[in-house]
Amino acid sequence: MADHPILSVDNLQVEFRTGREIVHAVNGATFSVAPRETAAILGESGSGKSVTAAAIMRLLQSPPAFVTGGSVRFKGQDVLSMPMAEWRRFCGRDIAMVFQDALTSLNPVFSVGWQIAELFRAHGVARGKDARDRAIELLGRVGIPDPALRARDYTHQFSGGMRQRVMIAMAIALSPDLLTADEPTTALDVTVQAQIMELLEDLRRESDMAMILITHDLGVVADVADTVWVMYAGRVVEHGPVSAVLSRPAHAYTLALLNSVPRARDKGRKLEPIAGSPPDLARIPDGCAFHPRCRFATNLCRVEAPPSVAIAPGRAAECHHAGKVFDV
Amino acid sequence: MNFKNFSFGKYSNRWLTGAAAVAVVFGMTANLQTVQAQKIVTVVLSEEPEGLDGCNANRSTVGRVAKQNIVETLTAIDPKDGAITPRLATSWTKMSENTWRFELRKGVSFHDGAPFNAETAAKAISRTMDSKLDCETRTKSFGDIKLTTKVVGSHTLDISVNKPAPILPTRMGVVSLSSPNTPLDKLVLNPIGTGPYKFDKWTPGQEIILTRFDGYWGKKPVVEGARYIWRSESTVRAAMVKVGEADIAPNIAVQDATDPTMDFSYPNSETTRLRIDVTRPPLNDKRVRLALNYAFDRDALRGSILSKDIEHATQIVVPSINGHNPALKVRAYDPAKARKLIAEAKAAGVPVDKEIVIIGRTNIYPNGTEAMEAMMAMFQSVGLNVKLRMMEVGSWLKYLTKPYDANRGAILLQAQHDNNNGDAVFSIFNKYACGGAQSSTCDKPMDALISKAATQSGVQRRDAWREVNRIIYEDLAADVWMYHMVGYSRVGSRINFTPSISTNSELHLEEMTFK
Amino acid sequence: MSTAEQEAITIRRVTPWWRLLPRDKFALVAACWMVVLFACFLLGPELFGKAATAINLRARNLAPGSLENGWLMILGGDALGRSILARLIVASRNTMTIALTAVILAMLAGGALGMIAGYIGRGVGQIIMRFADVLQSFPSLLLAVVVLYVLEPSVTNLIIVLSITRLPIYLRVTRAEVMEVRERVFVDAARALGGGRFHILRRHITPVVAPTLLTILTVDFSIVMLAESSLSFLGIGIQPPEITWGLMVAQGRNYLSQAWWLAFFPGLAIMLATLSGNILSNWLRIVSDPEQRWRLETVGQDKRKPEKQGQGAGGRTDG
Amino acid sequence: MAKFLGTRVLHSGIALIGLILAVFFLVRLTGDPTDLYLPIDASLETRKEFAHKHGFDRSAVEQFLVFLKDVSQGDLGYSLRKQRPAMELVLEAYPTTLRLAGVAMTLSIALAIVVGSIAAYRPGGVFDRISSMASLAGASAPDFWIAITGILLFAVTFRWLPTSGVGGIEYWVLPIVVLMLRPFGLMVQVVRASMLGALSSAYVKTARAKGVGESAIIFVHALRNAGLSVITVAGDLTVGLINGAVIVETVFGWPGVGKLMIDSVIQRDFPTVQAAVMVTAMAIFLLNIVIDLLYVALDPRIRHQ
Repeated sequence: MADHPILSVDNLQVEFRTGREIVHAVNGATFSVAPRETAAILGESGSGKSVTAAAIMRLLQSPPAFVTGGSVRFKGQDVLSMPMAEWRRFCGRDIAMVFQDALTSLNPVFSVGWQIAELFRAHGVARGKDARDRAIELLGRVGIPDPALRARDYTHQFSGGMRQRVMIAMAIALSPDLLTADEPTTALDVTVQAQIMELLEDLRRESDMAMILITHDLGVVADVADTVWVMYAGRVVEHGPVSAVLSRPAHAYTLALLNSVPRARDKGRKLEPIAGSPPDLARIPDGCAFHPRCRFATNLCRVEAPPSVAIAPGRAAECHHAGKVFDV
Repeated sequence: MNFKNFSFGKYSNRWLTGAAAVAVVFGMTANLQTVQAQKIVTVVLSEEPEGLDGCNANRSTVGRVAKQNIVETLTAIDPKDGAITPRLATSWTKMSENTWRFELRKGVSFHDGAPFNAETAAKAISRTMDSKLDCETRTKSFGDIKLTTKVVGSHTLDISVNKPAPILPTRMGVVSLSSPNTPLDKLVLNPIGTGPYKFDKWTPGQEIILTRFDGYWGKKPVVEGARYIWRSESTVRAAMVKVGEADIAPNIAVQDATDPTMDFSYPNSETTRLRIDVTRPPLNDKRVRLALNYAFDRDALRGSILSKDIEHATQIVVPSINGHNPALKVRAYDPAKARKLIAEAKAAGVPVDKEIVIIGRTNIYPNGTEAMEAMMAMFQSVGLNVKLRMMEVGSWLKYLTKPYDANRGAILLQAQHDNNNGDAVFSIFNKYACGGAQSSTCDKPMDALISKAATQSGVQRRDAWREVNRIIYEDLAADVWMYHMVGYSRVGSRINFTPSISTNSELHLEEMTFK
Repeated sequence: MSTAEQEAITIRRVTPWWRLLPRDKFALVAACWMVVLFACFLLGPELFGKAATAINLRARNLAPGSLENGWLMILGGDALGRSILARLIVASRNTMTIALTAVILAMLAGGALGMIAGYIGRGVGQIIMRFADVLQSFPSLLLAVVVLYVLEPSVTNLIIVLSITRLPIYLRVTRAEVMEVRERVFVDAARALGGGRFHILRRHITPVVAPTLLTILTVDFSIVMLAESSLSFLGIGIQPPEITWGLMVAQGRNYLSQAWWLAFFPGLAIMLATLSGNILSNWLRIVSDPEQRWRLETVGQDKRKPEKQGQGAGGRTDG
Repeated sequence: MAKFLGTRVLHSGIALIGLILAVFFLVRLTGDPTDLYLPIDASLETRKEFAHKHGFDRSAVEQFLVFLKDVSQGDLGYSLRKQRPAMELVLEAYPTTLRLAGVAMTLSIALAIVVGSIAAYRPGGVFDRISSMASLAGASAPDFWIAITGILLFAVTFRWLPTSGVGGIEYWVLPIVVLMLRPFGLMVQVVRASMLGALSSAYVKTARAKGVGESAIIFVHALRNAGLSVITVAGDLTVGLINGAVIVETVFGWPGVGKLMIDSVIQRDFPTVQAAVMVTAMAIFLLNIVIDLLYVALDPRIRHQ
């Protein structure tokens, strides 16, 4: 965390204007990623983490999505106000993205090799045969057997894991400084999941690439991430180094999350699912958004939005009773 | 293709400016200068001729191009009064009841150099009459009449007929003579005749070119050549002459003839009528037939749906044809009388409210459908139960010629007949005699008179045909008579040419001169 | 969260389709025009039957816009002086029955055959496709002349002829879409769940194919109408005194140089019907497609210009 | 691939024979052509003699046997109406129809793809509304009305263009515009419909994330996926034009197969109808084979069945 962050998102606000109401998908998310660091964004579905990732790269379809506040700075440069031409050069070269379901995210009618080579062509880095060879080399690097032959195949001819590897190959083609992975392994079974995460780690270390890992899987966060940012109802409610946060959470929601997940050392203990269901982002409760489902909730929580309480250097939590939660 | 810095905005601007530039350049170069070849006449017909064989020249589509231009006849019929003038035959005398001797013009040769004499003329006539070929001259104008020829002198030819032929010279005005080298077993597309113009080229679907024949026996015509093109839409034909792309449009519709300086109306020897099926109730009752005539407001259609220059008709042949009876009075529009007649018929037990169907044919003559709809309304207004069915020519023909459908209802058939061959025989037998292919009437005494008239000549012949027409009109009242029609031609400013009654089926290039 | 509150949320979330209509101004106008057409369809012949056939040769080719011959002559008189407006209204019944029935029959038959051909590649599929080839190369006019020559020319025969000629386009489009959709994952899932062949075709493939067929149907309406017009011009279509817009267009054909309105107004009627049909079908497509539905819902929102950063598939938006 | 082509050609051959059989017998249902060939005033004997000579009085089956014998000797029928071998007539008229169809379809497909894609890019936007309105108005306007009004306006009033006829580029303008209106109108709608789906798909989002330009996204990524239904409709419209552009041929005087077919049917010129159907059918079958190949080329998922 010491040196200058490669990406810093400050008080990002995104709303969807559909129907006669406005859905506040992201309510002031703030987080940052240091070079060569893996930051995990943890949260249930509907917590706004995927929207945040898309907003960072300005991939939200507008309308209905509108970024109504906050800033996204990449190496000091504000991404959101970048002119179109510059934004187009930025995507793929500086930041790249890996999506969750490769089957729908890859173009079904173009060969895998062509789609990867397109990155080189689109950014004027290489053309024709040179671009194809680089694509083949990338396929090899991400562990696809017999890459020269497979480059000519199409998306539907690959297994789930292989498709995800193609996505990753595409993302790291121009060795971006930051890779955003939006639930890269959710659609895969556990064994393949581990291989993909391992691949991501190796590639990251090889090219000193920072990574934002968006997931709801605590196990993955624990294994791979350096820092974790817990999101609830469109805000980052707690963040800090992974080991610290996961061992002694300072926010009621993080604690509840940890208790609702089976872990080896608590064998025999009854799991405690979190009561209620994620909030309706069109009607976010006043005060602390988690208060309706929170064990520690008091009147204060219901009325006043909790301040950000610093727990330790590089750690904070937005909870009136951060101390009490911390001591549990 | 690298789309990298291909911003979307620029792309569409480039496309628009490019298209605009092309349009401007295009506009300038294309203001078409219609280069009008000096002495070539361009004629725009309404349809492409279906062949050009000389022996079909009496069919209007072929005749317009070939007759008296490429192929000529022994005698020529003067359209105004049906008189016969010499053409390839200089004189003719009647030798017996069935034979005429023709003296042929000397010093005439065909376009391919073959000499024109008794022998080549005989060969041409026998080819035309050969049943192996479907020559329209035979099927239309001669039917069961057989011609035989005998060469008497080098330029003298005897032509005899298997039945008395008092008007053989008139009939020979219909027989066009082609070169002896024309194949005998099939109809040709490149006619060779003796006319002032010879066939040059036919690009199928596009144009036919004729060029002046220098070795022509007659006066050298002014027009050096002719180019025939065809367009189906009358509006387009009229526009082409107006713009100068064509010099003459022989027939255009009345609504396109809007420019008096260029448009001429001419009686086109066509007569329109509703043929009444006299054998089917309620039309088998003369009162109902007369009521139909009186219910027809004949003045309402003139100058509105049809041209103002058409004349009321009382019989099948136009006034200029021998046998036309001028004494027959037009039945003026009198709806009250019509209703009275219908009431009388109803009282006499005639099923007057039985359905009567008008069978029309689309595009039989310009605005034919509108005319039928108007007449249907007129008949309905006097209380008759009349329906209308317009048909394409194939279905319509089922009702026109025998054998008629046995269980057909009461039919009024929209019909049009043209006869510019000078004599009533070409019209009446077919349409009114018991044996006539299109006859719905069968009146024994009239039949006898018809066959007698066919054998007579001169004044007896004319009076006999007049009597037949009177019987048809007054005794039988077998038709709802409409009009003797007119055609409209548009002639460009470059040409001196006034259309005549025969313009509908012949277009003599030799008569044209340039302004 | 109490269940009542929960319900409130869900109801509010889904805007009923008829509330979406005013959101799209064009769809609203198109819907109104359809209502007008339907009214003409229902009441036309009864109300204006007589006026449509009353011949008045003095008003022949009367120019439109003059009111002295009564409001019915506002659009002018045809070649027999009959009111064009009255004829348009009366003709709407025949037009709708012929064109819509023919087009819908063609879509149903073509769609069904197309689905079978698309889903079962081999055997039956091939036979159906060759049948489509034969249909396409069979000259529609010959079919019309044969049917109307052998049988009596009636509205039903005309509909049969018109729908047979239009069947191939639906068949081929459906087959193309089915072949594409068959590959999609959810079809495999349905098959895995034991869905029978027809169940899959009906439940899963039809909703995907329907929008494209609907799009074609609306444009096909005018193509069928104009095909009927050319048949009438040749005398094998509708018989007077029956009227259709196609027949009126055909009757106006010979008067284009000096009575353009004879063919113009029926042509305009066909055009407006096609336009409103198409606008409604596009609108329906958006309403029925969950992915696209928000386009309509956001239209009603405040018009505040979104900040520059909003960047996505829609690009800069002014909607 | 060769096996695929082989079976397709075989199937098409069978279908073609079936079609010719159907046309042969159906066309003879439209009545005896004698009355149409002979002049209206021909006598009954002449009609009988004519019908007997040309075999019209024989039953359809007998006529078919005669037809088979002729075909075996290479005679595909002689047109009595035009006094020329029927196949020669059709093959003469066909190049014009193919040229008209080719130019009109290429232009309308190209334009429709551009207009339809841009319309789908921003549905409900200004361009979408205008392009849909204009293309639909064009598609639903009576084509002869456009043709004749075009002549009266551009040829007669402005004298920019020739009224009609075959010739240089300026002769092509009006006919092609008239021919293009309907296919263009339908194509714009179909392209728009399928592009709407393609543009809102996940792989377009990925392409954007890769920094690919907007027009590449539309005309490469999305269009290739929308290609299937676009070619199908384009194919069907081309078939319509291969059957002959009757209105253009009639009004502008282009000697195409459309007018020839119509006249032959109306005049009951059976040999020409049969020859015209045979030639158009072959062209249409060939076109459909090409389209099936395009399916495979465009969509690899179909290729792997």
